[in-house]
Amino acid sequence: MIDTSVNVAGVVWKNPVTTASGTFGSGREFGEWVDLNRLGAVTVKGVADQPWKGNPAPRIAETYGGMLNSVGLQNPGVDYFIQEDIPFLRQFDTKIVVNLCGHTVEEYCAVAEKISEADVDLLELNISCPNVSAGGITFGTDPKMAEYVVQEVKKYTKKPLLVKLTPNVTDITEIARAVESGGADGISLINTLLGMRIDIRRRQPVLANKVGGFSGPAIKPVAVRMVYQVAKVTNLPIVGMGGISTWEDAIEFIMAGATAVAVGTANFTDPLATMRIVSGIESYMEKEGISSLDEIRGIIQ
Amino acid sequence: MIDTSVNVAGVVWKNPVTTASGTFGSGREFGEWVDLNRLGAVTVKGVADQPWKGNPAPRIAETYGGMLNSVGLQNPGVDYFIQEDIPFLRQFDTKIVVNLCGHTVEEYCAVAEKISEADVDLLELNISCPNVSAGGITFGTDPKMAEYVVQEVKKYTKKPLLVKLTPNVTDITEIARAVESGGADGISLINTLLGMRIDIRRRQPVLANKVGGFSGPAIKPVAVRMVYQVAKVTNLPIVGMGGISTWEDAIEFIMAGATAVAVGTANFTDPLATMRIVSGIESYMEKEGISSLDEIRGIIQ
Amino acid sequence: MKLMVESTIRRNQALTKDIFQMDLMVGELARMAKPGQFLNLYPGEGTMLLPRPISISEIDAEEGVLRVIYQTVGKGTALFSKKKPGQTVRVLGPLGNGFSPQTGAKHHLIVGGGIGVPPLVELAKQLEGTVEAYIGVRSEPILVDRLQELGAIVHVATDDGSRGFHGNVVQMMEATGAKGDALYACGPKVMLRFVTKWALENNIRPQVSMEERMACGIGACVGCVVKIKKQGETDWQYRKVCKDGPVFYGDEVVWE
Amino acid sequence: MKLMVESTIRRNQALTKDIFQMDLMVGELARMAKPGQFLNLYPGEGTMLLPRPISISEIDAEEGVLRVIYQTVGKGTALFSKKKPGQTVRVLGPLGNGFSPQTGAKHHLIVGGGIGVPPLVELAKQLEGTVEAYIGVRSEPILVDRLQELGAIVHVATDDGSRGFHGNVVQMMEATGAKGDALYACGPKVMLRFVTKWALENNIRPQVSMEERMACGIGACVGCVVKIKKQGETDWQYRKVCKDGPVFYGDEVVWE
Ligand SMILES: Cc1cc2nc3c(=O)[nH]c(=O)nc-3n(C[C@H](O)[C@H](O)[C@H](O)COP(=O)(O)OP(=O)(O)OC[C@H]3O[C@@H](n4cnc5c(N)ncnc54)[C@H](O)[C@@H]3O)c2cc1C
Ligand SMILES: Cc1cc2nc3c(=O)[nH]c(=O)nc-3n(C[C@H](O)[C@H](O)[C@H](O)COP(=O)(O)OP(=O)(O)OC[C@H]3O[C@@H](n4cnc5c(N)ncnc54)[C@H](O)[C@@H]3O)c2cc1C
Ligand SMILES: Cc1cc2nc3c(=O)[nH]c(=O)nc-3n(C[C@H](O)[C@H](O)[C@H](O)COP(=O)(O)O)c2cc1C
Ligand SMILES: Cc1cc2nc3c(=O)[nH]c(=O)nc-3n(C[C@H](O)[C@H](O)[C@H](O)COP(=O)(O)O)c2cc1C
Ligand code: FES
Ligand code: FES
Repeated sequence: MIDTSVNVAGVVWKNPVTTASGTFGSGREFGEWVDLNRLGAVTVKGVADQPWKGNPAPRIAETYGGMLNSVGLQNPGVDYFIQEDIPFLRQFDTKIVVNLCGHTVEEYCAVAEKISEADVDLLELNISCPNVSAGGITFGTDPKMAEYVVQEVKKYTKKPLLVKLTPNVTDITEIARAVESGGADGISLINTLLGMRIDIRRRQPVLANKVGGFSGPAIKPVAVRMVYQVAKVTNLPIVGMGGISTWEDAIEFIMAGATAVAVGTANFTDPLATMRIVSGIESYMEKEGISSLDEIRGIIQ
Repeated sequence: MIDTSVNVAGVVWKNPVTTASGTFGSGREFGEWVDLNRLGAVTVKGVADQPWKGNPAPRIAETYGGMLNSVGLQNPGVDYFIQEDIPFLRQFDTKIVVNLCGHTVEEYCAVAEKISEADVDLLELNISCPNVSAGGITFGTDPKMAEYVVQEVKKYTKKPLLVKLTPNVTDITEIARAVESGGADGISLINTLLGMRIDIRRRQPVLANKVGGFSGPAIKPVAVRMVYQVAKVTNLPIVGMGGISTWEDAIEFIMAGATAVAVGTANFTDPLATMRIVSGIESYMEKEGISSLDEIRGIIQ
Repeated sequence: MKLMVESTIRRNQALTKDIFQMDLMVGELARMAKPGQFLNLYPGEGTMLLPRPISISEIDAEEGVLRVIYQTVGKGTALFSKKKPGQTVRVLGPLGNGFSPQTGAKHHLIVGGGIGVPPLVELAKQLEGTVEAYIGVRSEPILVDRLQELGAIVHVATDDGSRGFHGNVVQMMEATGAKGDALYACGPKVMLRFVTKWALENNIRPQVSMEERMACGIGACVGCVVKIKKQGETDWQYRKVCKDGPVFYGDEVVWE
Repeated sequence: MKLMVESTIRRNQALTKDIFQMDLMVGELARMAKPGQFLNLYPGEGTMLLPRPISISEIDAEEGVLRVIYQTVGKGTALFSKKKPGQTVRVLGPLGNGFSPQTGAKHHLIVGGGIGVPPLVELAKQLEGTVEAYIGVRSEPILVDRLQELGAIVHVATDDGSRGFHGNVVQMMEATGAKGDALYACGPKVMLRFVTKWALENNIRPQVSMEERMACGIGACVGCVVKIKKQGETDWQYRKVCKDGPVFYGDEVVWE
């Protein structure tokens, strides 16, 4: 008998697979083929206190084994989300993780407070948003700022709080420790790397925003390394992501120390990727006689 | 008439294409098929003051569109290099760039001093080496240390000094400015990202050293972005690299602001990659009526 | 409803040196398709992660076949062009909203630029009333015969003057005094902008099919946006080409 | 001298369910090859960047053909196994040093484990004097007939006892009292280690063919190292399998 369930910051998921924020909408679009009941959790696109317009198009570029996006966290705001998306998602037997963004500490707190009243299971604080009060650099690149924003947000919510880290830092373990001491209940990583692509015919960047978030299988080695490093320095559960497109990738993250995994860009390459990964993990566990993922989690010394 | 030549820190290369350190040996092995006379420069594997043993094997792992290495800068030392490799390379009409490594500031200075007596054209200071006096973190991740090591090395050499930056930092422009103010004559970037791959069957990292340097086409978007960012904040010539495997890639780096480009991992995928890229750049310039690469360098605003 | 199908290729042939016509056996999916909708074609090759959005050119609901016409501009379309009949390609569709035949209109104008012509073919087939097609290409028009077969009057403009009107499609419409009571257009953004201007001046509310770089193609990633204002409003918002479009009313698009 | 060749496949057939034999038309390159050398086979597919090192199993210098025998263990070998005769694969070689037939030796022992047997076939062909082959496999031996055809006496050991000696190859050599005055081995590292021990105890200086993960295959990247000490020395250095090897003297290898 295998038990695929995992405990993420006190919330039990039926299996370790969720979706990476921003790649799965609120599940509605994929719900036409993906059985949402088969997912451990659905992590929805980032929402902010107020609607965000996002960046100009083109927002998408393909790279070698990866992609860039500069969506710029366009979202219709938390009120819309609560009204439209939660009732839809609650029809399914899956946990709901809400990704939160803000330009200032106040905005983060505001959205956290509002969403805490709603029927959701976990919050995921995206600290890679541009911090307007600090001239656009992200909260997630400075340990002090990262700790501070987590501390403040915790005052406004009783929901378990995952903090999602950006990989564009010199020392990811420093940031991880900072958010742990700020009171995070778990860590999601990695968000996108910062990348750029130039269209040499047009002599212009492919993205209107010039640079964008780099994701997909290409970045997996960076993600696995960071999950491994962070797992060694914190006791918090980790939701690992970055290039996961097969069940083998998912197991790789779990062996590196992740409690759960999120599938992002792979949803574009194969809209059924999450289903393949869930089934793949199940049959792997059966074949290898692994009754619980605890047996292999963080097995890499 | 096209003129492919470029001026890298006062040294004129016949074309902008060199090899990335560590991927081309000292040119001897590739010289069996590659016409070394066709290269703007040959950048040789890193040498240190004394021989380095390097890391245990396995040292190589393949990833999705990329690879990891943990060679650990194994090298036979600068004396051997001066005796064996320089006379070989000098037979060819190409510039010689020598990549230097060290565990301490003293080691860097020692190797720089020795090599400066030799008949080479440019030095490339690899500041991604583990700094033993700072507990193994690299010189290249701390702006103050980066500036200091460049300042010191400059005292021991009159050769033009390129400084090769690691991409594993929060803000590459900060490091670039630091080495510029330390006296660098040019900047090479990027060195490898830090990555990891796990063999889930063996439940072990693929590399004996666990983590390794991540290179190849997969990382190109990060490299282009960093070259672009650095070109905007310094006036130093940049040797751009990271995933270049076609002439289009090379032009992309030049449009981002690079003066020259280095081909690394692509030498493994196709030992004739450098030749394809040199010819490709030539025919591109002819077709587009570009007489000098100055016309397109840094054309991206 | 959208379907994901491992579709077998029935035909894949060159129309010009870089434009190919491919017939895809997609079963039921064909019955769900409308003119102006598109498909995600998945390259299914490791370094290419994203599906390629390609418009439906013709629908054979009975046979369960969709025809697409595509230009080889990069790696993905090059890959498709090398596929042989009998091989398969993964397809998701039908995607987007498609054109809405304007109720009450008698004389329809369809305006296509370059590789924007294909989606207008099925539309021409389904429109009731007369159809007049204005086609602008650089030099070599495609699908003229096919549109004529379907009963459309076809006008061709070429940039190089090698055939038909010498100039762009809007100049041709002005020069020939085009008239109609509905207009549907697909082509480069700059063309759509001038077609919209022309249409509004001629009291027609144009339907224009927009293009933008996409990741998901189904409305989940918010990648493929255009600026849209609601009629009469001044503020705009980014709407998704893949889900809210690709067809928008020209007067709602913020052209810039 | 090494050559880079776009080689046409003459044959590619399964020997067992996961072991394939492929004959590569490589022209001149074949004339330069020695037993124990290897080739870089380039997958030539976007997500796989590195060449796959595969040993030369047999050499037909006249026809310009090299035979390789490989096991499908991952993406690259799986790709090769699907290639059809007439298709091509890019090949670089011959690489590495190869075995050196021991001068003066009369009775040669060749010892192979699993997929380490293939490179010994050409060696068996070229050795002068008698050849005795000791082969260890998990369960299903390959190339026994071929080695016998070439005049070798062949002993088989299987881990599961399903055929020949029940146990590993060194146990078999001990049990059967193997004797010879030269020894050449290829197989898993642990086997090579025990074969070395056996050989040295029997006053033979063994030649062992090592394996390590490679990037360039030509000595440029310093990726593929093993610890080697010179005879009589205690300090070791990392030497390259692809250039200084793959064949080393067993007593020089630091086994760990
Ligand atoms: C709704 C819609 C319908 C379309 N219908 C057709 C059609 O019927 N016939 C046709 O020939 N083309 C059509 N296109 C354009 C077509 O999608 C691109 O030409 C194609 O994706 C290029 O892929 P590639 O791999 O050959 O090019 P590459 O340049 O290698 O593609 C790289 C990436 O950029 C994207 N991309 C490149 N060009 C475009 C473009 N013009 N629009 C959107 N994405 C692009 C690709 O999808 C891919 O993600 C349509 C586009 C959209 C958005
Ligand atoms: C000198 C030498 C000679 C060899 N001769 C043979 C032979 O004759 N027949 C045979 O079946 N195999 C041989 N091998 C092993 C063969 O190289 C690997 O099985 C093969 O590279 C696996 O590739 P893959 O893409 O199928 O596996 P993957 O696991 O997908 O390969 C991923 C990466 O790891 C490398 N790799 C994986 N396994 C090995 C291995 N065991 N040794 C070295 N690199 C590995 C691959 O080259 C590639 O870079 C030899 C290896 C060496 C070093
Ligand atoms: C189109 C797109 C939109 C994204 N939007 C968000 C977001 O709103 N909030 C967030 O925290 N991460 C966002 N991400 C990052 C992903 O959640 C994920 O961390 C990253 O893409 C790495 O995973 P992957 O390689 O599997 O895609 C987005 C990624 C993509 C590709
Ligand atoms: C096997 C290997 C060895 C390398 N050794 C060195 C080195 O000695 N010194 C150095 O500065 N960079 C070294 N590098 C980094 C490369 O020079 C280059 O910066 C990096 O690989 C990115 O370029 P690429 O993607 O084209 O390979 C090495 C890279 C590889 C793959
Ligand atoms: S392509 Fe994803 S929302 Fe349109
Ligand atoms: S594989 Fe590069 S040195 Fe051996």
